[in-house]
Amino acid sequence: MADTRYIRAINKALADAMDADASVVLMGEDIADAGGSFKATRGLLDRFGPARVRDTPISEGAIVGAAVGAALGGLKPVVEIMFMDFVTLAMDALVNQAAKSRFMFGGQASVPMVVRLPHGGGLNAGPQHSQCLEAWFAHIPGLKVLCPATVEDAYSLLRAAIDDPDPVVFVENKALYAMAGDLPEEPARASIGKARIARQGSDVTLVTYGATLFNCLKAADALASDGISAEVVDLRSLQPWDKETVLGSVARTHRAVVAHEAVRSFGVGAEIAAVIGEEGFDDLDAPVGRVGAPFMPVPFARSLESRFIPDAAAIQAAVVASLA
Amino acid sequence: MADTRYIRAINKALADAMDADASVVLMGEDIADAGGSFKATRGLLDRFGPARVRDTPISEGAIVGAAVGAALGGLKPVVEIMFMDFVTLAMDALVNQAAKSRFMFGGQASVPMVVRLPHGGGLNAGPQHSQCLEAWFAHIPGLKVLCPATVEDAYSLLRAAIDDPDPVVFVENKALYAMAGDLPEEPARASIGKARIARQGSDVTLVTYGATLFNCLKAADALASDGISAEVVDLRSLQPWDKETVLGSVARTHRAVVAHEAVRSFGVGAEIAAVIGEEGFDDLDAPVGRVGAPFMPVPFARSLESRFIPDAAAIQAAVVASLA
Amino acid sequence: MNSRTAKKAIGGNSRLLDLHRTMLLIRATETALSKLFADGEIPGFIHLSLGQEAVAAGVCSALGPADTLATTHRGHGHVIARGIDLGGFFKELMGREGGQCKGRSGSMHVADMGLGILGANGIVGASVPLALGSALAHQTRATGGIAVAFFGDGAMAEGALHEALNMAALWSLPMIFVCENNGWSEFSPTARQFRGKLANIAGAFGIRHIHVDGNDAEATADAAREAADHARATGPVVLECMTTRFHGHFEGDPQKYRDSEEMAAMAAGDPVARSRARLIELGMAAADLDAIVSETEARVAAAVEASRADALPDFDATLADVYTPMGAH
Amino acid sequence: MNSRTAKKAIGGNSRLLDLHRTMLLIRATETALSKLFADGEIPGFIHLSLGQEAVAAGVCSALGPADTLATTHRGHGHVIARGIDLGGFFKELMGREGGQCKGRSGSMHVADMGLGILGANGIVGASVPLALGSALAHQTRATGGIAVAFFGDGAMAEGALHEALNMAALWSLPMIFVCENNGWSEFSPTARQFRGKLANIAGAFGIRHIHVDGNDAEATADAAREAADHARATGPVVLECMTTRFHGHFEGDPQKYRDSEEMAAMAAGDPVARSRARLIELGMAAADLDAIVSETEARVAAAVEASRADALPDFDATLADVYTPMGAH
Ligand SMILES: Cc1ncc(C[n+]2csc(CCOP(=O)(O)OP(=O)(O)O)c2C)c(N)n1
Ligand SMILES: Cc1ncc(C[n+]2csc(CCOP(=O)(O)OP(=O)(O)O)c2C)c(N)n1
Ligand SMILES: [Mg+2]
Ligand SMILES: [Mg+2]
Repeated sequence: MADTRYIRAINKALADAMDADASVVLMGEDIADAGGSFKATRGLLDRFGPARVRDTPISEGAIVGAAVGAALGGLKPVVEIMFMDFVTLAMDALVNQAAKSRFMFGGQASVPMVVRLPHGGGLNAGPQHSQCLEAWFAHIPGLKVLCPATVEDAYSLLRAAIDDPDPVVFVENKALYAMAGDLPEEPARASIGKARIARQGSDVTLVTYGATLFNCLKAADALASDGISAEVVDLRSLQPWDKETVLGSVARTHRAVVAHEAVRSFGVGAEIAAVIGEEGFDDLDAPVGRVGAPFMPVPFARSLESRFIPDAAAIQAAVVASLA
Repeated sequence: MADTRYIRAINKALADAMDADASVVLMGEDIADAGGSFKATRGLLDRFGPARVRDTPISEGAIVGAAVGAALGGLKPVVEIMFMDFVTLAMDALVNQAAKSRFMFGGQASVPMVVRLPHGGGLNAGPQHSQCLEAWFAHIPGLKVLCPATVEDAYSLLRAAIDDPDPVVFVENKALYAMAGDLPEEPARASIGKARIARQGSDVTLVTYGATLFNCLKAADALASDGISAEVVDLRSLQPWDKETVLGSVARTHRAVVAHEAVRSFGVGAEIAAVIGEEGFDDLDAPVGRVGAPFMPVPFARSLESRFIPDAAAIQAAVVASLA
Repeated sequence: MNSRTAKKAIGGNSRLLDLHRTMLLIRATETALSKLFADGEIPGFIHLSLGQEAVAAGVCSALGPADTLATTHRGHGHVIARGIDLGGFFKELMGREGGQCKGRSGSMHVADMGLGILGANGIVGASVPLALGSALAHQTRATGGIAVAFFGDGAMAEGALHEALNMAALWSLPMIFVCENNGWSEFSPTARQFRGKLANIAGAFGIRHIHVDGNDAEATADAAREAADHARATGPVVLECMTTRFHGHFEGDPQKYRDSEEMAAMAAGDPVARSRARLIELGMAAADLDAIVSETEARVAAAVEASRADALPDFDATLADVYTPMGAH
Repeated sequence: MNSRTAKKAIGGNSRLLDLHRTMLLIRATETALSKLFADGEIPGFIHLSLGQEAVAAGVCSALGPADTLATTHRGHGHVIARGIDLGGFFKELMGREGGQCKGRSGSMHVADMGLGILGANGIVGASVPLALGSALAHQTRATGGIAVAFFGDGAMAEGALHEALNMAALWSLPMIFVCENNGWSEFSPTARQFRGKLANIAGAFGIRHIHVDGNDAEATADAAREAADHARATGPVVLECMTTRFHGHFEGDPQKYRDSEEMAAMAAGDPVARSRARLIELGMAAADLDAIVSETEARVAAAVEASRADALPDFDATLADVYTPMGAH
């Protein structure tokens, strides 16, 4: 299916997972009748009924807590939190309950659940509807964290997340929902923890994930016309993340820039850069550059938000700096 | 006052701040009559009365949310969250409200409040009472994050936090509460964002904060007897953090190890290491080492927890590796 | 007709005329916003309170200068009724430098500290603990003020409300919990999301509950006065205002989920039409009321024009203002 | 005396004897824990339910094998009444390899999936959404089971409870909300922290509320049976058990905040003494009851000895088990 939209890939992954496994259930605010705020669950109520596609009250904490109990009880809940910013109300359930139950219980049980978290700006949705908080979850032992950029990955990683026995935080960039791409008839099953080399290159490694992948590819195009060959690694999975692929690339290019939409300081890129600096020290001909949002809440005005979100030019500049 | 306990320094800072400024109020569970679970507020109810030292219900979310409203209304609330793990219930209030209000409101108002969060293990308190989650807050524009290690800093940084016009996350390591140290009659006013060189050295820079400072000092002692001179930098403030002092030290030693009790992956140390690798690239003779807890929830059993918390030997080993 | 003549005409019921004027201002503002949004002049998304004007006008009519309020994603009416500068309001929603919040917040976070407006809020339920804290500050500092938490019926499902009801009761805080009950949470009837009865929940905490037709401006103003008196003298009170949301959850929402019957019934309950009819009944001339509408619309149009002409916010200044500048305190 | 003779002696009231035995086991276990803790043999902190045994015994007596429960920091009684292996329990609290949770969890997270125990919990209020989800699983998978959420009176202040009450009512979930009301939240009377009345809060959601003397094992068992029947047939129900906490909030808490009157009154209400007296009234010989105590204490002592002898958990194996091992599912 060429020209499948990202949101449609999510929708299809949910539908196919529900078809394949009767224990998969969906929960979230306005996901049933209304098909979700971003229409990720459109049509699923009709197909699977209200017991498996469940509209919830506006109670994020109890929803995610209930998902943990349901997962321990033999269901595989997939929860939609409308905006990632609202997961602030469900942190106990995710971090103290979901992430730790298997460990705390001595391995007696797994907690197969997925929490879908739309993140990112570009919609002028303002400071409480645009944040990228994935670094929080990557820091929590017991959680897995995925962030697909492409339409195919949106599908295959969501299937992988639902199949996974452990709790998965599944991060989708809202600005990608309308993006169309290729979704093969039989998409490959994705392995959690495997990055993808989205573009091969030899002068510098761009490490990225989510919507920023496309800015990296744009930057790589622009750099190519200046004779700079950038390799682009799409992490896809942030916890665990694919050190081997990243370090392997850096071993060839000797330079790296890590780029994401989240705030730069203490973001996911810090860990990636630290590991490259540590384990790839002898390979590096230049400091690892980092591109991320500046240290401010996501501003509302178009003119502000467009400067806030790291663009291709910023990535290009970081590459140029690393080659200087 | 030589031999003042850490918890007593906290207590005195609260008392002195309340004396100095009538708008300072304390809120938390069992902080009034009972003087707090760790006795940080002992005696303050008698001294300042129930309107300023307020026992709250077990409602972390509403308590911190109310602190934001109170701060906007002219008070300076200092909230005690009994264990840092419970702040998972107050993340919206801290991250979406406290951190962003000044910014969102166009600078019309500041939010002068402090949230005290006891973190860390060593008490065999198990997976939900021992976490070090400070990296989350350091990632949030609008918050300041402090973590004093010494008795004097516990006092002066808490005073600085309460005086600060912006929301401060104040992290105390529970294992330090009983530690005695020197508290000068007139403690110096601390500046938020300034590190302290806790021990001078020339071969390697150990960057740390909180209780791990003492393991770094121990490691430095042990290293000294092997002829290795380690400089120890106590960050004290994690957001903002003192890049200049850290980079200045690395420029002299050419080697760095960052150590903390929090889980290593995606921890505070990642940002520090990334920045050293970026801005101190030419100064470095070896990769920046990182020491932190392994990627698992804090285990309960003594035998497990003692291996979980990074000790002086682990720090020493990282230094030795960096000198190899 | 000047306002003195108007007041005379309605036999001294100047309060209703004031309420009506406030509602007209909200109506004109949001009608203009609806158009601006459709035209792409407003970024992001906006939630209009068209149909709910009487709640805003009525509740805010009971507040004094020391009082504070915190509101929701659907907060335009409240901040307008509280007297926010119309220019600053439009500039904010249009992302301009001169916006009340310098273009950083947009519709969902408009605030005016000078008027005691602790912000609209993007988080359902979050207004309640904020107002609780504000009430605590009023009580502790003995300002004589009260705090108002506006929240929607959907927000009743958030734990924050229940935590706050308990704390307000426990501490006898000077606070009004205003539930703006429009029957809808986004695209679903709240009845399908919330099984509790607010009157009984309040009662379980020993908190007085006042129920009012929130499309009747005078009744709402009376109830709000009663609630405010209670809050000031005694402690917390819940004021539940039954009202109707005319537009979709956000602008652009076609509301296919609402049946034609409900849509038709809306017009009958229109709070603005009702206060207009009542004023005419009291002797005011339709032409005079029309003139107020025209004046109001002109005011709004001027504010829109000024917003269009305003500069865009400066990025570097914005970045420099995340924390309180040194020396500012 | 063997149990057949004992049952005969009490005229067929074997249920009370079973409850009594369960309570004795909890009592003996926690009495041993108290001593072990004082002796430094138990790391961390522990919250004992001495004085609350009848709630555990009574509620769990009403549960079938498919049923599930989630409990609190004060959950020893519940897991023992549910039948947790005593050896695994002690080994867990003593941080041993053979612990029910391999020494990773300690007192606050003891779990046994085989018995439907979704864990004690270190987070006040967190048991409630967990049980809610478990009830949802029962309903969706038509297991015929019900879920029980144990929570303390202090937990009523957490929003989680109120969110869950609504959802349980909305979805008619097969669930019992068991409030173990001992009057205390840590070091403060709950009356100073919570102004709501649980009966009325439940009522506001249309949820049935059953009130029982939680120090009367038979009454609690009866009420729990009624609640379980209701949960299975109809939907959620709140069971509020009034009880007494004998020891401090945690072991080592000297309870200076409790007056001597209250402390003195405790003995009179002792649920174990009450069931013993009742059994004697029914004709059982004190000596026979003493024999059960001795047997129980011997069982506990043996479990403690076995725990002491058990190995310490392996760190690397623990680290390798944070996620489900590949191929395990
Ligand atoms: C914590 C949180 N959850 C969900 C949302 C998304 N959301 C915005 S408005 C809304 C419905 C609110 O309904 P109600 O409280 O009745 O207010 P109304 O829109 O009717 O004014 C929802 C679910 C949000 N903004 N915040
Ligand atoms: C979220 C959270 N807040 C605070 C605590 C600390 N704490 C542990 S038990 C307790 C009191 C609980 O009282 P109650 O629910 O009545 O249970 P009881 O101890 O009486 O059994 C508190 C405040 C906690 N564990 N979790
Ligand atoms: Mg509504
Ligand atoms: Mg209690």
